[in-house]
Amino acid sequence: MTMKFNILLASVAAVALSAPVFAKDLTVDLSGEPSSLDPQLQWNPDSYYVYRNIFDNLLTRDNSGEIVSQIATSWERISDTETVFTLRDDVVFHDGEKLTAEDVVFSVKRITDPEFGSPQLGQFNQIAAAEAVDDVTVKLTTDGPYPALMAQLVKLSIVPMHVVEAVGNEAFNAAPIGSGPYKFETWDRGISVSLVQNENYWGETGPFDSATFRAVPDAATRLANLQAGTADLVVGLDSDGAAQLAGQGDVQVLSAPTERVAYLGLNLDKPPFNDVELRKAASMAIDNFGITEGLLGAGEIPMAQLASPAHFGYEERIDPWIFDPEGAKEIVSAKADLAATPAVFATAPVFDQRIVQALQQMLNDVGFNISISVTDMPTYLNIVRSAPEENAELSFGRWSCACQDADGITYPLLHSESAWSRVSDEKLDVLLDTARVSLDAEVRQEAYAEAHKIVRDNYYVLPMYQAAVLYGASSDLTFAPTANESMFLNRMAWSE
Amino acid sequence: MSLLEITDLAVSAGDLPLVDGVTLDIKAGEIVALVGESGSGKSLTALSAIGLLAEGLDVTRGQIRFNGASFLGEGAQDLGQVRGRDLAMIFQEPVSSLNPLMPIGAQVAESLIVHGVASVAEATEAAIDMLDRVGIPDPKRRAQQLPAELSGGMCQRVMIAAALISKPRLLIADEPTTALDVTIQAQILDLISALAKQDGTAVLMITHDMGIVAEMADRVCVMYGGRIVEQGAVEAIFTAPRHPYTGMLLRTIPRLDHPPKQALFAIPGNVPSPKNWPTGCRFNTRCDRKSGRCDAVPALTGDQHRTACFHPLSEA
Amino acid sequence: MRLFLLNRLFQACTTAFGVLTLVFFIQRLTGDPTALLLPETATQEDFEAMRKTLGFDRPLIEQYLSFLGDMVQFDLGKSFIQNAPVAEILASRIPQTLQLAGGALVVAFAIGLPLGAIMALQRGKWISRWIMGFVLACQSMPTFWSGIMMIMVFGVWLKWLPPSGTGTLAHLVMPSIALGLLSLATYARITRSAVVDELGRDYIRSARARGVKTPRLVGKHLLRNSAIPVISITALEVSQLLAGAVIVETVFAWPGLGQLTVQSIASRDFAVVQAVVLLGAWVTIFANLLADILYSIIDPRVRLGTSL
Amino acid sequence: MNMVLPRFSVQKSLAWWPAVLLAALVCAAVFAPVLAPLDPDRQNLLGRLKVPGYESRGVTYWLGTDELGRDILSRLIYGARISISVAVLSVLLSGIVGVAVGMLAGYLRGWWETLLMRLVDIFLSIPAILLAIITVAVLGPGFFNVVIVLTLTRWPRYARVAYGQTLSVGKRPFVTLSQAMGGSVPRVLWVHILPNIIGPVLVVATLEFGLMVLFEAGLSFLGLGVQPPTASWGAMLSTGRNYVATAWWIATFPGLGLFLLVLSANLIGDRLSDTIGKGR
Repeated sequence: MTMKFNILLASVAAVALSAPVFAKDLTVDLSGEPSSLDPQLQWNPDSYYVYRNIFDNLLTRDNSGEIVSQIATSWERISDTETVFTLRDDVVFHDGEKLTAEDVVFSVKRITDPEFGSPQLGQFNQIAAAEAVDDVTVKLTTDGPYPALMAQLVKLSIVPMHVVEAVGNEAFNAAPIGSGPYKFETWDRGISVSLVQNENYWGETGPFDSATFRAVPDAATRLANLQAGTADLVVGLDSDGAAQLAGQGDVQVLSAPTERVAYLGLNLDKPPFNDVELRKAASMAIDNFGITEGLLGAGEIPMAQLASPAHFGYEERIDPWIFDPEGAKEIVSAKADLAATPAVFATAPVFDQRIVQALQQMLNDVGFNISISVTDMPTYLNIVRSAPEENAELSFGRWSCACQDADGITYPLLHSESAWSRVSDEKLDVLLDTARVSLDAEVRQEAYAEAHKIVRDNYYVLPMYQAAVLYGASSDLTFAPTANESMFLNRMAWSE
Repeated sequence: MSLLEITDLAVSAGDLPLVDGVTLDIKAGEIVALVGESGSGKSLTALSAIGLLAEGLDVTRGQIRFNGASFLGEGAQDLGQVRGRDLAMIFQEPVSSLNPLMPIGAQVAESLIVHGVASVAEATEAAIDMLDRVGIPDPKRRAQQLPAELSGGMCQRVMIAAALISKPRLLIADEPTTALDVTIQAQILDLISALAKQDGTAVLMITHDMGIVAEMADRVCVMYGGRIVEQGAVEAIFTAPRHPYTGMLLRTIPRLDHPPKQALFAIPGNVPSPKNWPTGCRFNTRCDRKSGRCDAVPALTGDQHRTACFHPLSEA
Repeated sequence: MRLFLLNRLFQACTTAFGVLTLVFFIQRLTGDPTALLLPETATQEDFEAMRKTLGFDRPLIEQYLSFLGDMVQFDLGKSFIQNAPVAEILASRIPQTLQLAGGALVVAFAIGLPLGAIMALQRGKWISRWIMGFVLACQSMPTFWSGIMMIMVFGVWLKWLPPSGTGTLAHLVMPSIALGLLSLATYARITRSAVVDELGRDYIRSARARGVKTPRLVGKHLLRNSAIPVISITALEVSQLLAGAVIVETVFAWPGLGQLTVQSIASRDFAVVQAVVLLGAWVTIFANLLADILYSIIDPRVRLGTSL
Repeated sequence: MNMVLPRFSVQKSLAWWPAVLLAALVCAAVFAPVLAPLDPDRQNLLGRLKVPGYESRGVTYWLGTDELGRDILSRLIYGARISISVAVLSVLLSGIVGVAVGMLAGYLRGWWETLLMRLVDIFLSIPAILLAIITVAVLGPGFFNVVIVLTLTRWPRYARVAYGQTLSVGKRPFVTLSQAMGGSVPRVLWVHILPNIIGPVLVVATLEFGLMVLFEAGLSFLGLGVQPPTASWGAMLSTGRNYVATAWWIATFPGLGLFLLVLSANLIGDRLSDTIGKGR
């Protein structure tokens, strides 16, 4: 597995531990308010940007994407289904109580309890049992062999059993207590969440006395806040917005490729894309390079598979797409009637409408008949999840599983069992199932390579590029964006 | 010396003349009636005198002097200083001419307050006295009431009280009784003349009712088509009218000595609108004595009794 | 008077009931938020489990009846997106909305009323036409545009005001202006036409004949008489303000009910949407009621029973 | 005695400019295919965000290009079409529905009045954004659905005006007479009531026209407007606001267009309300 990170506009080193600490409060503008601070109740960026600073997880990923220790100092797979974790013994929660194996077990049981209703249930429900061997040892048992366990555990935060049991879920959400480098301070509903530094943290805390995460829904306003100096870090920029910051000395643009893969989803059960030739024509009509370089320009990398170098299961030998509009026209003209079937391109305002419009234009240029249909997010999600006959002919998505494993993208989008998938290919199913349960990295890699090839040859979906993420930041902030789009305060610093 | 002296007054709306060369004077203590049909320009003349012409209407010519001071043209003084103190006016519609949301006492007292003649308390006191003088029962309580709680006649009494409270030297009464019941009309007119006499106030009474003129006025001005066609002492006009129009106006008064069931006299034709005013004598479209000479404008001639007509009814 | 109030209350209740019922059902036409809540890797079973947890698997009519039952007990329910009681969420937003609406009304009143009065008093003069042009110009820009322009000019370039957020009076200035500009034109126009109407009335002429000068004329005679149309438009404007606030609050990151409305509709947070709409309906109803009561204070001629 | 006479004769010529401007904008909208120099949806990813006057391969982009390299001038001309027709259609539809409901409520009185006016209150209480999202979710997005959204949100205003006017007109003698002579409800409404209430309704309609243009822009801002790549001034402006500092021309021209359109509609409405009478 190669992990190659191009950090384009910013050259960022790891946090300089020796940097003199000059504490300044940090203000971060997010696009929305965290919907929950209970780390087991909500999984959306605006929430986890904040709560992952309050909580520690068993494992985490370093800036290069490697899975490294956090609460668990070491782990060992003792059988196909059993893994034993050894915990740090010097971790205390913000209320002073010690973090023990009981808390880890409690956290696992809580999130896997269907009654609790965690949206992350699907990420952890393969864990059949958790038991505390002693105060610093936990044993997890999975239903079967589960290669993605470590990747998933990166997302499991440890909550204090004694607090949750005492105050209940609702009160815990309103005033969460964790063991992380920052303590929860206040939550002004709809406005902001404030954290303060945890002086007793066992590890590096980062330089901030306090940090405030604000909800600023309008991208133009976030940009203005950064320019006016009322925000130090803002999310959700695109390259055109970032261009506005150019030439301004006190701000910088940070960017990194993410584990999101952008793709064009096709409805394989309805004309025109039930025809493999026309799917091929569509792939030839799309100028992937033009989109990543001409339009996006933030370091996106064209992809011809549903994985990126940030994922386990990325296959280097998949042929890139060939941009050949003339060839596409030829194919289309041979099936002009079929190609001209009116097709709906479903999308939502959160997606980059420039890309959607560019794709529509490219496809219509070679003879398709595509119209865009923008609806709000839930409606869009319902459309793309519906049965093939009601589904839209086309959709554009940027998929992330936050697990940096091909399983997280390929299974939902390609396996016939999945609600999101429009593909039904037995061979593909077998490959994906094999890769899902095998503990042998080589077997898995091979299965994915084969799967990517099948998808590429049949044009089941049209992967487009590995998406990049852009942040605007005050120029004295040191921050290395990562592929999993986390925002760890203790990995940031103020530069001189 | 004249109290109010209007010389060659012209009022226009844009380029449309509405009042054309009116000359008029009123002496202290005198009651002058300004008579004419609707549209003859009598109200405009009065409104010019008090400086309250509606928006879009302008005095285009002439001179107005009140109490010796000029109010038009260069070196004109501010009418606002005089208005409500030495010069007061009452209007046709007593109910709507009162502020519906202000107690009547406050409205009566207002002119004393705005001219700084009296403090609010003194003015209120004076207003109650004045309401009593104009015959409003229980004035103290009534002063607190709103116009809507009073009858039309009562409202006109309030208007009179408001106009006369500052003992003005001239009161302009613009058809003060047209909107009222016949029984009340006489009371109001009596009230005006009585109060005017008591305080020595001159009155310019605007009306189209020759009966009222006969009853009240010392002198009469008859207007037609924006001009004065005849003016003189009330006896002279009534006994020997000279202008055919005055003659016709007098014939419109119903008389008891006429045989019953005889049709009332009406002046033939309609008042022409200012857009269609004829050249020359403006009455020439309706006049039974019209000749070729009437295409020229007749001058207002005579000494005490003046007429503008080439073919007067009776010579001086 | 009591009968009038009772009648009004009954009307308000039926309206609120109608609004709630309509909102309850049309919202559910658009599907539920399960897909939003679950991560992208969720399976069909996860969906079913989530729907069950949230109660969406029950028949619609059953959901409606239990919802009505809660409403009768003044239980606004719980937001399943924010994991907090709806009453608590509303309580945090209402003060913010009041500030913004108040600020906008102050802007609209403080600028709109005098401009309207000047336009009426100076009718036909050049100044009146310039003011009218200005007033209409204020109303001719979408707020998302005027908002970002203000942010760029006063927040970024001049750095006079914070570009967005809440907390201080300085934060309130730009959103209030952005929102107030829309109503400003309405107020200026209504005031102008009301004052023009009043100026043409006989009592103004007789007041002038009494020697009353313009300042007193406006203060003592015109204002009160012109107030009634202004008040009735304010009652209507209040609900307009709530609606207009949607975009202003989004642009200025102002955490009021407008933003909450958009967010909760967009996330199908049914309980919050229902509560916000219900609140809006009551605000509208009470604004109208308040306007009626104000009339009777301003104009004693209006007897409540007859103003219906 | 005061004559009502024409005033402002000096400014008579000036008074016409809103109408002339509006007519010009409508013409631009109608003749868009003839006037627009280029295809408004033609993208050119290599010619993105170019300044006004930019030339490429013998084509001049007089007002520059947008974020996808499309010709702003052509989009502006085609955008007039959408903005104006959305506004016209929604004013017409909401006017018709609102006036019908208002007249019926004001004329029939009794239960109908209660029922219809409650319905008006209910619709006034539902946030426009909710109606917008629901309409899009149920019917799908698109030009006509924008019109439907605007109609659903705005008809109660006409209903209120029509209702109030009908109440006062309904008491007038000629209506009573017509009723006494057995005129049917539609006939009385159509022949006697409608002509007498149409003045204030027209005033409201002109003012609403300006509002509709802005509302369409607002819907575009929230991503619920006409569908891309179709140009509307509102959509252009809401995209362009993200480029104020880097490509001012994207937002400036549609913004100016929107401003002039709304301004002239408002000025006309204002003039109308001066002549016809008061309208809210």
